[in-house]
Amino acid sequence: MGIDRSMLDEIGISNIEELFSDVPIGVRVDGLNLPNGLSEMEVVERIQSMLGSNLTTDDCPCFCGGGVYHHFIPSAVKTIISRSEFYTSYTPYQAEISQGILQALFEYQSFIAALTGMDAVNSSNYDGATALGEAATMCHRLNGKRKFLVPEAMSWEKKSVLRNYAWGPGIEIVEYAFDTSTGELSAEDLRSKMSEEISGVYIEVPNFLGVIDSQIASIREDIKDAALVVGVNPISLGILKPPGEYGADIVIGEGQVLGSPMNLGGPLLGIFATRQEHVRKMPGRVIGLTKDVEGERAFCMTLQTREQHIRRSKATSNICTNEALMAVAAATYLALVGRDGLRKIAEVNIGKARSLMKSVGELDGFVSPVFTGYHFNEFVMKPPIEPEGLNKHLLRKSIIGGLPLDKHVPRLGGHMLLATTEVHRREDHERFLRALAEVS
Amino acid sequence: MGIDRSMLDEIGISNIEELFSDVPIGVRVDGLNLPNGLSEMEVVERIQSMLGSNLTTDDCPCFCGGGVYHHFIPSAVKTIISRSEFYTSYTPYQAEISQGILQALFEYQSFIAALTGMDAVNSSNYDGATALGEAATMCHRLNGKRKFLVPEAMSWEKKSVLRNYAWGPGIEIVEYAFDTSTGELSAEDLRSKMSEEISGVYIEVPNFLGVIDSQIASIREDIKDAALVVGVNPISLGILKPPGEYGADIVIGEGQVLGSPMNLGGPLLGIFATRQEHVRKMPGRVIGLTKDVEGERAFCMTLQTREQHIRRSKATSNICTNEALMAVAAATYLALVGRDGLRKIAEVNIGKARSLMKSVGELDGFVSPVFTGYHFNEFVMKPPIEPEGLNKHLLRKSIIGGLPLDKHVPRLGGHMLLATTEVHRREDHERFLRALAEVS
Amino acid sequence: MYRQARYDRKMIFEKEGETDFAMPIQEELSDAVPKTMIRDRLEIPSLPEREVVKHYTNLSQMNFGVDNGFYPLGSCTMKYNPKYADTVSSLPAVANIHPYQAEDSIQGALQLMYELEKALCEIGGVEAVTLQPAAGAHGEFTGMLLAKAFFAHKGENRTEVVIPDTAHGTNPASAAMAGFNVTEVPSSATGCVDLDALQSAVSENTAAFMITNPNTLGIFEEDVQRIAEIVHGAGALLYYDGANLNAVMGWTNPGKMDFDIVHFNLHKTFATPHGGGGPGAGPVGVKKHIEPFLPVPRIVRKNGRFGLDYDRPDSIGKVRPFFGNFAVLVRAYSYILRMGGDGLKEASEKAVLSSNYMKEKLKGVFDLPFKDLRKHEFVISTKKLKEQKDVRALDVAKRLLDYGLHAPTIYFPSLVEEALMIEPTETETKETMDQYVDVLKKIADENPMLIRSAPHNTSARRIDEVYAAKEAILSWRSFKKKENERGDRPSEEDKGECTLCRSIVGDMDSLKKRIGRSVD
Amino acid sequence: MYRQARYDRKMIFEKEGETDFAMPIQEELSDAVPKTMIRDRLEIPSLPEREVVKHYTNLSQMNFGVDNGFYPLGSCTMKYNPKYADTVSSLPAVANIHPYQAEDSIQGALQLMYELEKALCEIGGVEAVTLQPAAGAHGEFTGMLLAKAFFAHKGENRTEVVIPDTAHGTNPASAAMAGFNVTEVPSSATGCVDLDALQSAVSENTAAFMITNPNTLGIFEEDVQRIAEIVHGAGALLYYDGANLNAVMGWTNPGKMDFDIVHFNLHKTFATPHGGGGPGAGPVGVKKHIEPFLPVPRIVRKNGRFGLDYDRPDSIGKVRPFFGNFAVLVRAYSYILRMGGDGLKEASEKAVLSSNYMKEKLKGVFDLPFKDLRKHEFVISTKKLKEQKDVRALDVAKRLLDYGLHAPTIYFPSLVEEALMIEPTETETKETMDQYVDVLKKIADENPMLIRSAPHNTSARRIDEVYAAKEAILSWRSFKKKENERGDRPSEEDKGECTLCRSIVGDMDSLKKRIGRSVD
Ligand SMILES: Cc1ncc(COP(=O)(O)O)c(C=O)c1O
Ligand SMILES: Cc1ncc(COP(=O)(O)O)c(C=O)c1O
Repeated sequence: MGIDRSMLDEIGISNIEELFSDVPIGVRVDGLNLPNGLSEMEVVERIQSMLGSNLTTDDCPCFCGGGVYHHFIPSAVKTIISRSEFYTSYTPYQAEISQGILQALFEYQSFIAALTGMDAVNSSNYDGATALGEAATMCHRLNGKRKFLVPEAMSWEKKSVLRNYAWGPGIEIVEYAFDTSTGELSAEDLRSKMSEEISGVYIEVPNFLGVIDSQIASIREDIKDAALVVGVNPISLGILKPPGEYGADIVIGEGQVLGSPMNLGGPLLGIFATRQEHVRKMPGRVIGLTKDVEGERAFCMTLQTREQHIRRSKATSNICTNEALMAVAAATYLALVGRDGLRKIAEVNIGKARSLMKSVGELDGFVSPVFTGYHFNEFVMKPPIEPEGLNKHLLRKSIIGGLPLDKHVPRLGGHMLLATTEVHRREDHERFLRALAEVS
Repeated sequence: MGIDRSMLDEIGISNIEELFSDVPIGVRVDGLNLPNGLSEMEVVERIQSMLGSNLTTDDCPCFCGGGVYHHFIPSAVKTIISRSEFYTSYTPYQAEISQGILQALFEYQSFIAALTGMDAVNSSNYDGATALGEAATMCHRLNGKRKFLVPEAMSWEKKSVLRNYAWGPGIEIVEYAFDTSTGELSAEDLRSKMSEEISGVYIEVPNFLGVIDSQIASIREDIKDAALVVGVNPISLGILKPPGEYGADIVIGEGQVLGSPMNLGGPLLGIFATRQEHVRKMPGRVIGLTKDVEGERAFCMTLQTREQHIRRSKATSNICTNEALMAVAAATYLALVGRDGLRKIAEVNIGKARSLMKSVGELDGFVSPVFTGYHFNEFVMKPPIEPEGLNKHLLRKSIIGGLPLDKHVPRLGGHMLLATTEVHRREDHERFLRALAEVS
Repeated sequence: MYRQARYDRKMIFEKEGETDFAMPIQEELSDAVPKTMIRDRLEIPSLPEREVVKHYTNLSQMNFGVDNGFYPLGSCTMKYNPKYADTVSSLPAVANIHPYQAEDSIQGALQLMYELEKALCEIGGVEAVTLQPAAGAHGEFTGMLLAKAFFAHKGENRTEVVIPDTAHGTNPASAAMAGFNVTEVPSSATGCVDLDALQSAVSENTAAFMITNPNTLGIFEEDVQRIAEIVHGAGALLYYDGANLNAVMGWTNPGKMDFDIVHFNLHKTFATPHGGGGPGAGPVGVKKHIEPFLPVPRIVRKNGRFGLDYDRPDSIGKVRPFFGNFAVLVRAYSYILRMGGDGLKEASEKAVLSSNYMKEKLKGVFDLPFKDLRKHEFVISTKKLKEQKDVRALDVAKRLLDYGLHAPTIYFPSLVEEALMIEPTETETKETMDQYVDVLKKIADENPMLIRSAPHNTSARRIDEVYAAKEAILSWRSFKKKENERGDRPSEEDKGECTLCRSIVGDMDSLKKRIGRSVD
Repeated sequence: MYRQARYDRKMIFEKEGETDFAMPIQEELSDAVPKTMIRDRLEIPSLPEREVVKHYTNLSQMNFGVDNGFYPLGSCTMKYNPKYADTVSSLPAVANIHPYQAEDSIQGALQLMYELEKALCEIGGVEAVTLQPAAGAHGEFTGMLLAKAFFAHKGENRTEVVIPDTAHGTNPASAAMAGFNVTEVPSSATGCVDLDALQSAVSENTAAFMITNPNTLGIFEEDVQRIAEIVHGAGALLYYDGANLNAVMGWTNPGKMDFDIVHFNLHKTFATPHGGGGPGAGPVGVKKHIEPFLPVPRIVRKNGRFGLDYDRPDSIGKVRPFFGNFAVLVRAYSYILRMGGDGLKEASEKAVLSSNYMKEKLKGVFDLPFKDLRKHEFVISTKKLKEQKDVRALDVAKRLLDYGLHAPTIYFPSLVEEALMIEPTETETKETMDQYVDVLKKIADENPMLIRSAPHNTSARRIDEVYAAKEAILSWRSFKKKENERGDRPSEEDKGECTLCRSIVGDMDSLKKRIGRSVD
């Protein structure tokens, strides 16, 4: 390492100092008060041993979901996103030399379009929550109104993010209740909140309580002219009707489940799709199909006039760096599992959840499932002890428990949201049930 | 999955049975008596849990060497050998579309040539032991003689492999002793074994006892016309005189240390180098520099007329598949650590061994080092208890002990060979010494 | 001569084969989902792994990344990112942990984030850092929300944010998203902030002034102290866009320059490759007075354990669901460990040396507007080429691709005509920079026809962006719809080719005429 | 149209830069090694990681692997290898274990090998398997040593091994290395073993008859039972080259065909990519009577624990130091688990279907010598093209590369003139095979000049193999020496180009004339 003297000499600079002569003395600092550098070997060793204390799903089955899920990832996904041509490239400003990532992202958009039944998909938002934030502001751009309806039962973090996105344009967030028996949305309450002022209505399928709402297919009638924003778990779309078929204007969702590890919740993948007619109002980068001068099919970033680097303060969003690599992972994942595989995974998730919720319900003192609706891969249960205490007990048994609901849905204090996916073997369920039984 | 009917139809075959009609009924079997297939998810889980019981150097420092060593591997080595263009290609029969692997292998050959001071290097043998076997038979090809001298102190496995290679051509293996004080070769004994009949003399630098022999630079005088075969640890060549400078005819070695993990001892990398004048007698695949029709520098496999697929039973070796990918790993490793890095690694190894052998010697009841010579990264010590018992004790402390020498050098029964490398931190040594002290 | 790979351009949707994906066997569910909600078809392919891997492997070869060569995209800091960062960020202890796990079960992760925050505090000269934002722009947005909360808390109603016209587009966009009115102030004749203009732009309505220093011309704002006086004098906050931190580490820092809020682009300075567009991470650092407003949770250390503090009444809440892009944070942490304080400083020094080295070599050939000394990047103008040969910056950029060299950022900042914004970074060798200089010089002398028709050696030739924008085809589904509307269906022979493109081949002739025929 | 990537062809030895490799700091050693043994210089480069990664990444793009496309190299079974095998074979529990670790500390590894041996026994119809050999040829060598030991033990002095002339070159070479005299027997007019010739070749001197079935023409030796009778009748052993096992799994096996010894090519049939030449694994399976001679150690199971048995008095000892290529064994094991018994059988069926499908489509266009039904591969002859247009099999092979399709094996087996030996394998789709057939047909009609001057689209053009063999330059060091001898030193401008090549540019003209000028 060290400075290359020959370069200094060639440009007639006598020392590095000279190159920083424009930094006023008054703002200078004397180096960085950080430890000396380590060799690569030491760095890897240090981090490995620091993180060694993390409990991982390699050792402990995890029954926690709430937005991020432990799914199986085919090895080939890693193979593809480890291709350095992809992961060391920038946002493809020079399309001619970047057809690879452009096509991969266009294919991602196409996969999501197929899943959601929408025409226009962007090449990613940061995550499902910020996608929701941007969806709310887009609704406002669409119809100029300023009230946005969201479910009462929703992750508080997502709500908080949404409020921050709504703050700027002054959008008011209003909640509608859920049906305490089915876990579906309360159609009555929703209808009562509808008015001329409503800009958009947000629904989740499956919802935060794990329930697949049976009234959704006809939701359009209830919300009239308001924009319909649907939040999806893309894996569930292997079996569920695409929101495009029941009138969605915008579909958002968390795409982590499509081939990305949990990574303590980041990077994630914000899915954002809309109808063709709204395309110029949508946030985020989009890849379009085009041709080169030889008439060959080609791809490039397009509709950039919506974007910050051209429209500046009038842009539809400030997004610049997004989660492109996770979008490539999602495309690869979907291509690998394919049409039938995705449906199969969805079914296995439903089956696993159904069996687990029933078994939990058979344990003394546990109420499970709490809701009567159809479930995807999560369900609410009520344990005989405080959820936090239950999780501590489970952790001692090397099991990562569920999500206590008090913070998210205060009405459901004392309840817990459990998730199960295809990665759980019968033994994992059994072990979990044995550990639960110890507190019943 | 399943059979594609349309293919059968197109070629007018009614069923798969028909395609196997040439397999006589008498030799047919009715399928395979193996369990049903699993999904990818289950396979990975199954193997992970089966191998979970292996103790690895991630948890236990390992003081065992004897031919395979735990060295640090820069992450970029994995990056390169994970490039599927490299690892999913065959031996480069079609040079024009395989310049990448050809050049990488030529560079491997060039790196080894630079390290060893030889001109001609093949693109790999299976491992150091089979390389020795092929070296012995090559000596016979060079001078027609049939006696091959090897050190008494040598891995028994390597000797056994050598004997198997020598069996065919009827080469007699004769041993020369080591100096019981220095651990160097006994020059006296070696000279006494020299004669007109000797085809080749094999020496190791550093030798099996970890000793860098100080008489090697003038060995040529002792062995006269016999071929000199030198076995090297390529990392030591970061600091040691290249065998080409002291008259080696053939240099072999185990290249695992150059960027390959231990992998329970395989794959390994057999280094094989020789003088230009012997090039047509050498075994194995070689990549040569050439040009294409446009006069551009290019590479191709060459001297194939030595090889089995052309010369058949008259070939210099039967080798076909070799360890090309490990050779690419070695080239990448050497390029990454570079000239100065390799020397530094060699020095660190020497320093670590020197400090450890001294500390072990300070423990009650331990003799260490047993030999007075210069050491590389291994040394012989004598513990107060049986080596096997010591290893059991160490394993209980989550330490992988050394190599008991009884099987290898019966004269050194009760002794143990210890190895240490740059991966050992001060704490690892301390932990090891504490565990040793418990038996002293 | 360089040549990029080219494979068939079929979409994955056009490939054929049979899936080999399997799940463990399970009983059938007769009533998996409500009848009204069942899907009847899903139009995605079902292919064997072999075809999928081949497809994306070959696509990747039609993409250029830093690992393939020089990528001096100004403002983007496309340096080489060491591979140990890949190793540590994909450890199971990083990948396989759930964000809702109990604190006790993720002590290592919390410690790493805690220490990373501390290191970023030192690097940025700030007193607290949140790692939550997902990218630079997201950091800016967070910073703007912090400013908003800060003034709301003080009971002041400041509705404006002032930004130089040379600023990155995300700055005004982020401020606007947070609900501020944006005022852009023009630069002075030196390419720097015009102090008078700034003075008259700020008022008791101003919430913040956002700049990056060195600015997007690569020029260090020597008047930064005056700027701070003016802005703070008006009671406004000073926001530092840290995308250009790579230029000044160890020499100065935003805190020392009196900034109140700063965001870091970990994917520019700290060992995160850009992933073809992301993920990145955009932590935000603040001075003490802004700390109460930072997003929850804060990572705290108590009795040797690490915990999460949600009890922050003034916090803006959350800007994203969990802790930020953790896997990216691990990369940054490993990089800081590897480099150490001195190493980071040296990185900045080398980045600045590289930039000045290249600038010196090029300034005789192209115009270098404004002053000489630059930091990590510089902007030259190819105006003369345009005047003399009708060759635009865009053409030069495309022609560079033919040499296996990525183009610089072009047409930014907009105050330089025909701008090429070059950021060589510290990881490139003199040999590489010399080659780039030579090629640029060579291009300046090349046949304009050759340049205007470039690129010739990339997997696609010059691309029709107008068409893309006009058609706005963003998915295969939408492509198929348009195809049906137009009624031209692919015949057997040209399956896999873009019939849509063919059908408008007429439009193309004019385009071809304009750029000249291909000159391979 | 396909085009392979092309980057500068500099050698790593010609690149410049400064290393960034570091080791933890350590005290200097004044006397590290004996004075007589110290090295004074080491001529390898010292480069930053960035340059090394760029160099090898770009080299990799100039290489074609299965993941890039169809690779129907006959006899080599270049099928697609699923990526889960990469995952499991690089687990720390595979990579980071030492071969001398105590049995107790590697129970998982021993269990895996034990179970793999059992599975291979079932697949091969044998009673014991050693996993030790490193490759197919090494397995053959091991097998020959076993035969030698077997007869030595019986006190018989059998010095000959009989091999069909169609056999893979490793067979005679391996037999010879083990000290046997090799007799090659010609094939009959049907392309199979000539029973009469075999009968007269075997004698009380014959140790073994080595064949592969299906043979290298892809034809199943229908007389295999007669062959066994003849060979066993003479008291010799029957050796099965299992490289072609991919054709018959679940339908027959070497044991059932009465073979005594068989080797498996795990890198052909069992999910190991070929690594650009290796590593592979060549386990050897044997019937009961050969078992005592197998290499040590044997993996044994006792009371639920796995152990190593070295106490085998008749063993030949070792053929390599440890347990074989363990990481490769893990791949094979994972593949067998994934496929299951039925899956393996189906793999063979598909491989055979693919081969017959392509053969049917091609046989009208090229000659298909011998009978119709083939197993996993088939051999066609381009003799007519040679006669009619002076286009050789080699030229066809090179021309295929231009389409991004790998060439088949050519000129093997030698009893077919102008042979193209095509093995599509079970992992290729009908679409891919159809494309290959179409391209081959198209080539047959192309301008012979175009074919003879192929390839045009690869990173290098037709390569001068004669020159390579004549000069035998096998290292940079040797290249530099020759360059010095010739006295032509590179001038500044052409640094990085092969002056040696230039200096013989004269020789090339004749070559160029012969193959015709490049026709891009
Ligand atoms: C100067 C400057 N500011 C802000 C940003 C925005 O950062 P990000 O792309 O991470 O959102 C960038 C990156 O392009 C930049 O160069
Ligand atoms: C028929 C046959 N036998 C033997 C071998 C030798 O196997 P290996 O290359 O693994 O040594 C091969 C591989 O090329 C082969 O095709």
